[in-house]
Amino acid sequence: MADPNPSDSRILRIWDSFKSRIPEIWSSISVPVVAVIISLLIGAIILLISGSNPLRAYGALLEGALGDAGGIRRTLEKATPLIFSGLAVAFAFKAGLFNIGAQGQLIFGALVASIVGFGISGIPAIIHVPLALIAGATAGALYGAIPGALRTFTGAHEVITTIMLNYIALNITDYLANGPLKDPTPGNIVARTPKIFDSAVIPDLPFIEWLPLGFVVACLMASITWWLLWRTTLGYEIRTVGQNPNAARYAGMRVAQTVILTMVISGLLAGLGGAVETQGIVYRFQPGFNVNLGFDGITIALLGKTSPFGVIPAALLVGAMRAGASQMQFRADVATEIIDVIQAIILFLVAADMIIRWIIRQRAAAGDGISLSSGWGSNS
Amino acid sequence: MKKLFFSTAVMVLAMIFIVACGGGEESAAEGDCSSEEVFCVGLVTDVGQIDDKSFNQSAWEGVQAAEAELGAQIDFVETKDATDYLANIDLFVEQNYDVIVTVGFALGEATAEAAAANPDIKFIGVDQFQVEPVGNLAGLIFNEDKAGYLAGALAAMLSDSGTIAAVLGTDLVPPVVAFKEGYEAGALSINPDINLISTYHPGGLDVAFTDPEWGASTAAQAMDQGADVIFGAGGITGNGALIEVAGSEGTFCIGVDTDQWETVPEAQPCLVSSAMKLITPGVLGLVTQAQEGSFPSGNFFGEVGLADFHEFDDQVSQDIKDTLSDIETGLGDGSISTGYSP
Amino acid sequence: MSEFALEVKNITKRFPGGVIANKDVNFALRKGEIHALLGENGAGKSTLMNVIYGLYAPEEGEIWVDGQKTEIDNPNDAIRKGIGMVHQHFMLVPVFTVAENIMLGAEELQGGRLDISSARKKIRELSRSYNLEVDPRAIVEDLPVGMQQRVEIVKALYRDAKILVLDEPTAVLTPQEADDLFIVMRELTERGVSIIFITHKLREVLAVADTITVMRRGEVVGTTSPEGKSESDLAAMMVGREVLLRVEKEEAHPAQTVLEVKDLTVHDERGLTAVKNISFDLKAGEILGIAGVQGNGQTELAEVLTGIRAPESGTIIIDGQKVPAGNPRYLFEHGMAHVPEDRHKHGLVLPYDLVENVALNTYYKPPFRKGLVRDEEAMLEATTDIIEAFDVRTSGPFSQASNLSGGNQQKVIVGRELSRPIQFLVVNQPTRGLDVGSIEFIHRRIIEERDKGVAVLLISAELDEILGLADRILVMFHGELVAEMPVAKANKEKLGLLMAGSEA
Amino acid sequence: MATASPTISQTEEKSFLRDNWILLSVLGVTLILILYFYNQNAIVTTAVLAAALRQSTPLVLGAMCGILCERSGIVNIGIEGTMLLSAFVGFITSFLLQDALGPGAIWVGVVIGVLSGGLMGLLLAWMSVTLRMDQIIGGTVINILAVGLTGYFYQQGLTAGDKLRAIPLGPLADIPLIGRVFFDNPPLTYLTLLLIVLVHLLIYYTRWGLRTRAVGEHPRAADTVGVNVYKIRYVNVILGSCLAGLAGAYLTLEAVGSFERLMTNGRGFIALAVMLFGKRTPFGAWGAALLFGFATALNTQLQFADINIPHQFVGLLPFVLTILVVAGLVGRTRDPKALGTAYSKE
Repeated sequence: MADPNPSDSRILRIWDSFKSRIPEIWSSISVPVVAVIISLLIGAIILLISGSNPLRAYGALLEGALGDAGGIRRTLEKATPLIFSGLAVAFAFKAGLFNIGAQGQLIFGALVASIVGFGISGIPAIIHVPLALIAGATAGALYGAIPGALRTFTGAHEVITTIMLNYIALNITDYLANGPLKDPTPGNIVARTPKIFDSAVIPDLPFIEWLPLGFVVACLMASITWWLLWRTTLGYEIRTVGQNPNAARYAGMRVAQTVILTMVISGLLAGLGGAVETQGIVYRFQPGFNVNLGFDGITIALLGKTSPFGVIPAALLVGAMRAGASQMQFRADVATEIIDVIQAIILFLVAADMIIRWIIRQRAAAGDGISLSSGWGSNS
Repeated sequence: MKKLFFSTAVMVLAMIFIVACGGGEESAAEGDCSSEEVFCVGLVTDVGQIDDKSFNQSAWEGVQAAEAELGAQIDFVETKDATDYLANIDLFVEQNYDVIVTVGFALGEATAEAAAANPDIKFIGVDQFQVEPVGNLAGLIFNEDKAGYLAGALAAMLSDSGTIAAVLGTDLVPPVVAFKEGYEAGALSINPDINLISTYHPGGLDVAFTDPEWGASTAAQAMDQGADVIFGAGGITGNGALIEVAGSEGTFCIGVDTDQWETVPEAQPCLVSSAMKLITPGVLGLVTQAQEGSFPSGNFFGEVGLADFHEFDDQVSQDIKDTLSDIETGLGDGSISTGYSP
Repeated sequence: MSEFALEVKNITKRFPGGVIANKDVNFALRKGEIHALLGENGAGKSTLMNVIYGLYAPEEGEIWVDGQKTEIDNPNDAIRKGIGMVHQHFMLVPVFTVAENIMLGAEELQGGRLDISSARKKIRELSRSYNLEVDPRAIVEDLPVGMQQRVEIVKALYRDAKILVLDEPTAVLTPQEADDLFIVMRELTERGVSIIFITHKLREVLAVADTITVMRRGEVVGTTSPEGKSESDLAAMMVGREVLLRVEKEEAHPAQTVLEVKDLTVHDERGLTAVKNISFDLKAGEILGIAGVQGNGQTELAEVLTGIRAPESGTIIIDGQKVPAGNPRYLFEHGMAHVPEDRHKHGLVLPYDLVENVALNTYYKPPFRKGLVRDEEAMLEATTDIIEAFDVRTSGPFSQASNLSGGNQQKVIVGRELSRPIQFLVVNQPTRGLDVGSIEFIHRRIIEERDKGVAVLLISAELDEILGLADRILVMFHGELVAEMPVAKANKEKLGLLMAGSEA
Repeated sequence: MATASPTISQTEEKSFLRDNWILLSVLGVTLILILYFYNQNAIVTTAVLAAALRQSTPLVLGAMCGILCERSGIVNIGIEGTMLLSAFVGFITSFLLQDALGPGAIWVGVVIGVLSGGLMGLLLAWMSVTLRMDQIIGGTVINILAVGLTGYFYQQGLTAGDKLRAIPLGPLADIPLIGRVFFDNPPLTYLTLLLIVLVHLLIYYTRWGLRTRAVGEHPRAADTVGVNVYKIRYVNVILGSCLAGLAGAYLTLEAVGSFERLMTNGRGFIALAVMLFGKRTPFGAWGAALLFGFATALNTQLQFADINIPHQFVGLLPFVLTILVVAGLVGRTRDPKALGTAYSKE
């Protein structure tokens, strides 16, 4: 195979590499798309059974999500935190970790970003905005490090620890928002922190009002995550630990550190999502906001086939459904929970992709499946 | 399988079209809210449903009353996500609704912002205290502590055991705190030695009002300690407490917000009264004023008080009734203070 | 009554993906005989037995038991027909007691409750009458492998097996233990049990079998009696060509000491001592073979020497420097190469393509790394080189490791480890489960490395491999080194006794 | 392993003592503490313990669902969703039938609720055994689906006639402390106590239990002796999910008397922790569930007593405890070997 002309062989090899990935790329696109279509059909049946008009419902949903610049902006705003939490979950998946704790990491990120946002004043936006973002990301990263360290040093399975850490985060942030950090504005009776200063608010892009800057940041993070996973040696370590920790140990990779680092980065992404939400949408920390964003990350990550770039369309889809939900309820009198039903069916079909492959007669690309569960790990 | 899939898909599509064609007319009856003749009232819920047996539902009933009495054209939007408050208000703004009701303190900021941006539309913010009044925005607020005070006094007078309890939602929500403080002050005003046991739900906002099992179990825990009057104030969590008490003879329960004799019929065996904040008439009143052009701005205090005793009327002695009406007068003229300040 | 206990007629079994594991196989087991089924790894022996046992459904063919055509769709059918099987990997639940394992699937009940005491009684009776002592209350994972094998045999007898299939039963035994097993087998046949004995070891076939059927590439190539047959006759039948039973190599020229092990003690996963206080050294240009029955601490020793596991105590010295514990990268940096025992567990990341597998332990430095990122160009180049130099049969460097055959997977690992400058090489069971062609290739490469001056530590449970490759032999028993000798002074019998713990 | 003589297993009682001495000493100390506090304040102690038992009921049922599933090798994180859906279905059934059947409607509701739990179990088993989907994802699907379906089909203002009320067991209920705590409960609570014993017997003393444990540890070994791995897993997951269904029915038909959206509030997840805490044994799970119930009851009692710790901090207790447990600080659990992996014959 030694080729006399290196440039020729390079083209050949790139083509070779691409060619071998065509089925993979095709399957990663076709399965979710068909899953979405089938789910919408099943959703339509449910709507019909309960006496609603699916066309009207879906029409209103679509109009609310994409009908005008405001709708598009709302869709993108909803997609933004979902991209972050989806990335957080997907990233951890790559190291074989199931980070259900994105929720806790996200709300800590949101809280800490708001503390920096209202606690520091008199600095220009160019410093204040990134400072608060970094603070939020750091908080998420530190909170993500806990289950990572527990997994590494005690073998405690991250699914259980992160579920528990979510409750803990909720209790602590509730306490803080209603106690020491409560907004002291006269007349305020609500459990919430003060509003962040304008200098900490993520500014709008000039001219393109439908495009929130947070969304751009989210897409940027997706690219960085992809690059980290597939181009760097660190990413190679993370993936190897995920695919075969024994081989990683054999190869001299530090599995323990890699697990912790993965959870730190995962938590960082979630925390950054919380910070972007605080600085772009909510402008303060308030219990009751950010409620399900972390949990939705699981759906997003699975829907996006745990690929950083897959997460973006998945988040857009769910974001659009969320953005149009109220519109749908308002115009078509359909309970918004139908969206949860559709989302569950999509998730089921994507996870059980062999059903769809059977329908569209496509063979699985080997190693395509996602595998997480193998005990709770408190032994070994 | 493939065939089956496609034939199902075709069938579903066909059904959709049939329904779509048949049902296409239903929306035509709606009038144009921007016209002078059509008086439109919209309502935006807090996160949760319109049928939550709690404040969303009470406020909606007020709007429905406006439909019946004033001929208003009404509609509502359920909020699914707390970041959508403004967007949901805008759904009504775009259609030039005349009055927009927003429910819950959490919508306060969004409502104020929308009111500032749309001076032609009247806004009613339920449970929203106004610090800086805006002309077209009325905060419908309640002195829950006063209702709680009455309930506490009633409880203390009814109790034989000298122990009364309160099962509450979360202290993250100010009205709940007001009810509790009032309840305790009221009870102590009757019997300074009374044993008061009250507890908040330990969870966060997302669970505190929707955990009836905790409510029931906690009520039982209180009854086991001799509590014979239990105040359930915390949405569905509190309802769980009421229903639990209903199964225990010789124990009274007191409901909250509305007259729960109607909304929680399972609790009728124990429900002596409810500490009401009358959202429904409050909303109706403000909507009526808006239509008549006498819309107040700033804070508008809704009525609070105890609900009817219903079937317990003969169990509540005249002495008790007299004392309660004295207290009510005292609370009204300021001679009695609940001691609660937010 | 038929003279045959079991007949298999025209069995064909295909696997998804088109591999034909059995093609038109015919096979007949006479009552009361020991019938050896001989063949290389991958010849289709185990598939055939799984068909007979009802674990696989064949596409074509018939099974006759005691002269009657029968359908065997699942193990229950097989058990009902009196077929018992002792699998190569024991089918025992490690945390269960012996009695629980034996009664599983054939439970005695008393009023709906498990009647464990009557099961224990029956087991004691069986072990007494067949001379197969087992303790029904012992927990299986605490038992040595030989004992576990007995449990498996008792398990079959408990179900009144008349036909016993033993799949590679001697793989985990010393030659002496194997001889004991043969005595048990004889005793069983005298009591009317017919035995199918699956193996690839020629010596054992000649020692114990009444009839021999040889399989190659899924087909039966012949049935013969052992009389007048030599090992090389059988080897030729098995492989299809003349096979060199002995590896050709020059005299070794050991030079300076590369690796020194002092007082090494290692614990296994369960915290039990697996390697006890051993010391040895390894010189450049020699192959040091470590012989021993599987499970006597070799795995743990190899893992410690290659940094996967940290020792409990003791030191390892390379180039006169003490090696930090549990640090494979330090060792790689100091010229260690490692062909691990389990290529799926340690050697490869199966879902990765070959390119990513080739970079597995040197990904972190040039040429595979350029700053923060990986140099994929260089990785691809290295991979194509290995594919060529090590004759890896694959559709290309981007094919997934899991799609390669065992032999080609092992070649990728050996290629990866040998394509960088090294000074010592740890190979653990390098040819387990491979076909003869791959075995020969890998053996040749190991000797080439020795001749280049690399110090080689060869761990193998196959005595033929040890005797064929090693220049010096250490014997491990119960975690201790019990003997050391040059290869010239070693022979199978002697090593076998040492491996069994008896002083030679 | 190096020594020649194999370990001989102890008799059951002896090994129980050896493996569980921490548990047993904790039990002893707990008993002494209970008696001490009972001596100090009998009423409060009784009330707190009774509350602990009440709160433990859905948890131990959910945990036993986990035990049955995991003993056969299937991870079930869909317990939460199963509970929620069954709570809904049970309640709706009893609501729809209350005119036709009167008080009997509640019992029909319980049965249908349990069966609907079984149906969710069937779905999980189909996903994880037949489709060999990742089991954690399968459970997540169930959780999301349950939230969506119950939320969508929920209707306002539905009220069941009543809920299942306490039935004091004659003179037993008059025994101080124990009487109120154990013998003055509604029927499903008694049933749960009975089920704890039954599941214990099922796992350790029946053919089914032996096969279940074998399938969870080494499915192929079980297969080779003619045990149908798929059947064992299907039945265990369905049976277990029936228990989760009972937990759901308990919530709506015994504990509360009505259904509300999201009313399970994470109890299914706590049940998983309870299961791990109890080392996948029914009695262990019961002990753990009582501990969690006790933590909640204690939180309430501290507020009753006006002790001024922010209740959020006391509320942290069970969660922190769970983390400590899975982190192995309170004794390690050993997972069944085949847990979480799909079995395929070829």
